[in-house]
Amino acid sequence: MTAVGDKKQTLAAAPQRDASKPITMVAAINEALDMALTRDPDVYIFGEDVGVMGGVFRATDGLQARHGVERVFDTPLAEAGIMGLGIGMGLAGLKPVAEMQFAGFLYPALDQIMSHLGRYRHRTRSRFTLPVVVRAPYGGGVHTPEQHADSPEAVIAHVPGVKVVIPSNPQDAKGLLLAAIADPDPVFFFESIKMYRSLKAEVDPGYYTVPIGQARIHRAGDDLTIICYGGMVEVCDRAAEAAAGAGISAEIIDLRTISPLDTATVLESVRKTGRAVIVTEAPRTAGFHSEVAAVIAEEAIDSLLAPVVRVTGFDAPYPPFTAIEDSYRPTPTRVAKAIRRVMEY
Amino acid sequence: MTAVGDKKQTLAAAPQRDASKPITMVAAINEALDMALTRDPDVYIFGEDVGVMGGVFRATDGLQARHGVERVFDTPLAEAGIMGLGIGMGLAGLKPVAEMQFAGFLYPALDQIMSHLGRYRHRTRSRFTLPVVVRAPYGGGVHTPEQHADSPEAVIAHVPGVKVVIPSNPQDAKGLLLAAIADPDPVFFFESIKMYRSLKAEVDPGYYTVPIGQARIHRAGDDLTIICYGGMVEVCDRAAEAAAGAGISAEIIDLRTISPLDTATVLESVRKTGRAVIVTEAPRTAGFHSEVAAVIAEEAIDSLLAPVVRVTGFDAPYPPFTAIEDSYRPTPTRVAKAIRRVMEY
Amino acid sequence: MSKTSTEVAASAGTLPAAQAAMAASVLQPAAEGQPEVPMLQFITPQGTLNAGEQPLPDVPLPDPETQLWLYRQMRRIRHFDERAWVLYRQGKMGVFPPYGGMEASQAGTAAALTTQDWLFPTYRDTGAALTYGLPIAQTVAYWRSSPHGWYMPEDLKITPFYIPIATQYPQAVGAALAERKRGTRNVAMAFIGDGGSSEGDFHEGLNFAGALNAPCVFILQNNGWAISVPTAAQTRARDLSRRAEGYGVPGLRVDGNDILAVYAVTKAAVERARGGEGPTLIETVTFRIKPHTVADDPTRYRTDEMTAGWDTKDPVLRLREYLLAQGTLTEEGEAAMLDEISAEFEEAVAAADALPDPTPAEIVDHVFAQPTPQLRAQRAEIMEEDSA
Amino acid sequence: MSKTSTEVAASAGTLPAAQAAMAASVLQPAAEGQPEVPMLQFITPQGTLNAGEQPLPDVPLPDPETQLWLYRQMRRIRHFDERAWVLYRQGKMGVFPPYGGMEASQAGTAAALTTQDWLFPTYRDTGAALTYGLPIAQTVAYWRSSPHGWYMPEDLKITPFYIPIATQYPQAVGAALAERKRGTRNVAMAFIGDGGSSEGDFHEGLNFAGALNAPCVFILQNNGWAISVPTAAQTRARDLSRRAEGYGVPGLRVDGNDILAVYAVTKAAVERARGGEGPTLIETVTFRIKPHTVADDPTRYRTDEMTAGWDTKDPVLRLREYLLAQGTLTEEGEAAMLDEISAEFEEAVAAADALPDPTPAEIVDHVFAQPTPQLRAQRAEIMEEDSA
Ligand SMILES: Cc1ncc(C[n+]2csc(CCOP(=O)(O)OP(=O)(O)O)c2C)c(N)n1
Ligand SMILES: Cc1ncc(C[n+]2csc(CCOP(=O)(O)OP(=O)(O)O)c2C)c(N)n1
Ligand SMILES: [Mg+2]
Ligand SMILES: [Mg+2]
Repeated sequence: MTAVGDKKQTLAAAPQRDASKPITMVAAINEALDMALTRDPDVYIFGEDVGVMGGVFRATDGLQARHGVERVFDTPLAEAGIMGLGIGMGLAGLKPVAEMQFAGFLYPALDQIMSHLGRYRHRTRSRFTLPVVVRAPYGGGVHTPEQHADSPEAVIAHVPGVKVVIPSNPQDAKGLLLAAIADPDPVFFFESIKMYRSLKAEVDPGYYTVPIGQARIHRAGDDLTIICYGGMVEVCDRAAEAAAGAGISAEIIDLRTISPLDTATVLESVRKTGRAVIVTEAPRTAGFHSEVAAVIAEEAIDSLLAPVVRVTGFDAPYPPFTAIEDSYRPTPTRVAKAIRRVMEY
Repeated sequence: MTAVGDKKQTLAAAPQRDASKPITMVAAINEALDMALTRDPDVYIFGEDVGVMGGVFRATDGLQARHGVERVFDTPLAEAGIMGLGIGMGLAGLKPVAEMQFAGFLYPALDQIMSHLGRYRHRTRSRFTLPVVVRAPYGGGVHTPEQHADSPEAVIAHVPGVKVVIPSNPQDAKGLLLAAIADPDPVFFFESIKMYRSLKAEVDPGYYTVPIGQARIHRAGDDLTIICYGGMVEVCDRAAEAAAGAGISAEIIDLRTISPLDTATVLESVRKTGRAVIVTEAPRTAGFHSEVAAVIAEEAIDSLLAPVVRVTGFDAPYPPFTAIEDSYRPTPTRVAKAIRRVMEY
Repeated sequence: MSKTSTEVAASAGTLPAAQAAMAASVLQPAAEGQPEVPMLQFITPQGTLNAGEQPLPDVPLPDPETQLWLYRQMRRIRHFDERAWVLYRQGKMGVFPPYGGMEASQAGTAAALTTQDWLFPTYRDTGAALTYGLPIAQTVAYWRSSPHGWYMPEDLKITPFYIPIATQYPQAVGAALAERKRGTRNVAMAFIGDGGSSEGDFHEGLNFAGALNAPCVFILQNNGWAISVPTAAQTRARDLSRRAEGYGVPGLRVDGNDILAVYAVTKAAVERARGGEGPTLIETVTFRIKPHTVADDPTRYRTDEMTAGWDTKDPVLRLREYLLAQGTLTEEGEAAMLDEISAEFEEAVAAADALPDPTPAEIVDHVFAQPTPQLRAQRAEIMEEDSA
Repeated sequence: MSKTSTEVAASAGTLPAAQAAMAASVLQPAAEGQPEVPMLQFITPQGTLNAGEQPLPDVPLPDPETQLWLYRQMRRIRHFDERAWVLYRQGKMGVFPPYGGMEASQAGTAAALTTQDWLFPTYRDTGAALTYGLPIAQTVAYWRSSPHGWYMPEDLKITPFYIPIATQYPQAVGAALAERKRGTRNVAMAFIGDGGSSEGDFHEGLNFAGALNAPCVFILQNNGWAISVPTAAQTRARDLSRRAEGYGVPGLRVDGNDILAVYAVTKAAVERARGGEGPTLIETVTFRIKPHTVADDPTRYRTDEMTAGWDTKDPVLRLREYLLAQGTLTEEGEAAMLDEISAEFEEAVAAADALPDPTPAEIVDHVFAQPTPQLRAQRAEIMEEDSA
């Protein structure tokens, strides 16, 4: 069987880079995609503007040039169509990596996601499985137009059969994305728009994976546990740094995967510190922060020395008003206030 | 201005009924819709099969005959279209009451819901408001075909600007639906399929409303608080009844509205009993039960004598397998086990 | 302002009459400038060869051997449909959506595939699935909502029946595109109903297939009804095949009760897709003479007049007349055929009866390749409860 | 198997060339049987009257007074577009999607409405909104992402610009249907792009409008690009107006750079809708000569050859040539017009500059008519933080 995607003549070598030079998260994501395309002929990348243009954030920059338009292609503008395409390709045994241009624009695909993406293995008792990855930039902080700053991760986390991964830094982003592509089941991969370029870090230039379902201790501490992910990690870090100045030792857990949640790591830390602050930038009611709080309330009640405090967006749409939108997203100041609340309780 | 919907000649009188005779929840819903159509010429009812046929559950039975095909009409089969139609009618100042045939089929409408339904007042600073009601049968327990038994209420509750109401009995259903139609903002109204006909009760035949945002003490008790809504209320009731036999006095809170959540009623009860069990039939991860648990963990930690326990569906799709589906939905036995867990802690 | 359809309907009074008026009136404006697209038809409802000019002159009449084989397919799936009703009444089958009267549309389309091709059926398309090769025992198990009915055989490329309307269309494009990317000549066929053609996924699927040149054959079974809503209230369009043009895709219309025409058209579309020439939309014009499901009561939304005429267009009897007249089929040959079909069915039902019941813990199986810690805990919880 | 478009493109090598090849090749199969639908055009790109036969003989050329008025509308919105670029570079405006080159398509359509009619614009349609009557100061405020830009005046029935593609189509049907239910003669107009026509909501909107006979005018501005994706990769269809037929709705095609043709066609469709005869889809064939937004770099996805020719089709210059030749416009008259337009703009920008900044607490205002307890608490939280 001659696989069109195998035609190696179209494959230009990935550019070499200096491993000691820090790179952005979007560059790390680009590198992971490039590597996946090179290693596995079943990997296909598609979405709106991902091909010729290389994506609105340049996450797929250069990939079509190196791997050909069979492997990396632009689709018509229709998210349900993109998700359905990915599901169909997955049914047929390929490894589609679809991009939703913004998380706020994945909503038209929710029927495909809720009705099928997470159900196919279950309903066919594993006859059909969906090794599909969906990438979507999410969250606020960079003054995008209306509807471009949504954080709908709790909605996807509520869908059985779909994993949800949200990296907070370049090294994790690359390894988690490679793990997502290698995963035999559907993985949603949310990428903080704010983090795409705000932070550079050294990234292992080789192939490696970061396990899905394992949180990471971002910062060790004893007095309280801050639980966060994605774009909130750097915000919490700054709050923890400030708290350290006041003699408070905060442990930060970067969940990395929110579904399945690494409850073991969360609970171990909370049992140690006795205090939990959970930070997300999604609307308050029924956000994923609430799931984390619920797990703690169910499993670590005896260890709690203070209320479980959530620092979140508000029960209003992410505001399209540039001058004030930064007050919607949790700031180090708001996290610091929560830290005080649990410490002074 | 001659309003077509005003043409009273098509309006046949609603059938009289004996107020002392108990009626089902679906009959109460039908009565509320009939009354709303009669009282307010701006009310319009539409959806798939709601007109000629009167709905797959007969919730709109007879309404087209009594109020005419201008007021009660069938649409093409497309949920985003139905939701968009409702939003457009709402923008123009009417009071649309749209039906989604099953909650599991509202997913194609989620883009309209998430992108617009809850945002319009906010983005136009109240220039445009959406007095729109969306009704959707939800939940399991009656051996429907695949995808017909979903409980996606947490997803809607996470959408800012949209209220979510879920009645558990005929009297509330009528008053809450009339309140939803009178409400100036979008209200989602989930109707437990299992409860449609499983319970009859006396219902006030006149016009009345039950306030949105207020929970109801379904059963008073002192030892623990069970928090639930919709189809789970009768399940919890049976568990509480059994517990009473063992000398345990359970208080049951029927939330009735999940967004905005009546935190005052929940917290007052939990502060009194010191124990909370939350019961829903939705998948476990990031369900609305978790929001309730989070509120308790944030606001009533000092009163807690035991973990906050969630009794829920599982992290799997609602199974399309008749012989075993009843094990997915919480049973009185599973609730009883949770009661034991918090009491014996 | 001219009266709207609904105004006409409102003044009409009684319900089915109102609906009939609505249907008639809604059609009017579209009908003005829009002539009905002609349908391919080889065999008339009277069972004679259609002597008129055909709209698709390139599409040939199938040969007698194929004709007989197609007749057998229809008989076989009609048997299933009829027996399903009986089993339902006996409590041995769940809520089944019948397709009786639509056999030509289902068998004639699916018969054009091999099992290397993909089939995406809806809940209505049990007949298509059986024709494709889905084992009867498994099909019975499916309609009993047993997990055994959902595990599709590894050597078939058929999905379980689709319930969420229209979602299968873009997915079929994905499967078809995957075949093309792999360099095979396999195609994907997806079914939809007249109601389903109103969903956005119908549009996105067809447009993607055109834009990406996916080897897809889209079957649109226009059976006149979406539960209680007649096609005329579903859309102002006279015919649905015309939509294909808007995607640069050929749209064909065929008498959906003439299996020879259905088969011939589908075969041509399948070959076109195999040859890399892209997708085709085929509207099979048929009728749902049966209720929506075995549990539905159609008198709530339609009168006898609204279904009148369609019983005489029965696809099985039509081909039978023709084959008997041609001598391709004999009464004895038919009797033997029916016996075989019946025996095959009874054996399969016995096999289905013998399938073990699932256990509650299976609820949380097959969610992921590796169960998560959460699912392991939940499985233990179910097992504990089950054994209590 | 014949080469797919993408194979052709792949072997073509460099990127814009690959894209050009893709476009050409994808069109091929559709082009076979599908002739391009002729466009209405009154004024040629050379500014002369088109002497050929018109595809829509019922649609008359607007009279000279209207011609001059339309010219003014185009000049007015072109001024805004040009000034917006400058304001953006000065940091006095946010990321703005320009419409320069599409003035005929935007002004010619919106000019056919009164402010009793509804307008549903997309982010691209600032020009249409200004023509409809949205105040300039408010429009500037909108593109500064100030809440003042979102509060639509009570006496207009225009919505804020739509960002989530295609969602406005079914909503426009709802607003139009509401007008009909109320017994008015008002209509709703909604805009969409070529890219947007691929979304399911486009399909559902058009089909609902047809089925429910809603007084809607759907404007499809085919400007050749959806960010980086050319129309030829968006769909295999040769033209998009043809989609309307699939809904039993008239679909018209017009030279989108000829405002006289655009206005005349739109006016006819608006009157048709007012008269209760139902919706119309109008494809205005135009081109996005500018970047997607002021922040976009089109060299990443298109070459000069791909845009060549369109600059000579400028809609403003075209009508100008014609009006000058006809004597309807004089150079002095034009100079005065431009002065007025410029003064009006500067005054409006000054007014926008004077608008007060919002306060953070406004984030949680206007969520519900009555704030919930949660929102009250959250407001207090923001106020506390703000004052800290
Ligand atoms: C997304 C979605 N909406 C609604 C339904 C409920 N439903 C089941 S069948 C049906 C009618 C389908 O009609 P049609 O597409 O013509 O197919 P037919 O039943 O005639 O085969 C409806 C509305 C569903 N299954 N999925
Ligand atoms: C649902 C949705 N998906 C994706 C986007 C991102 N996006 C913004 S503009 C655009 C292209 C739109 O092209 P077209 O419809 O042709 O309009 P134009 O920009 O040419 O006016 C895309 C993909 C969006 N805004 N909404
Ligand atoms: Mg049908
Ligand atoms: Mg465009």
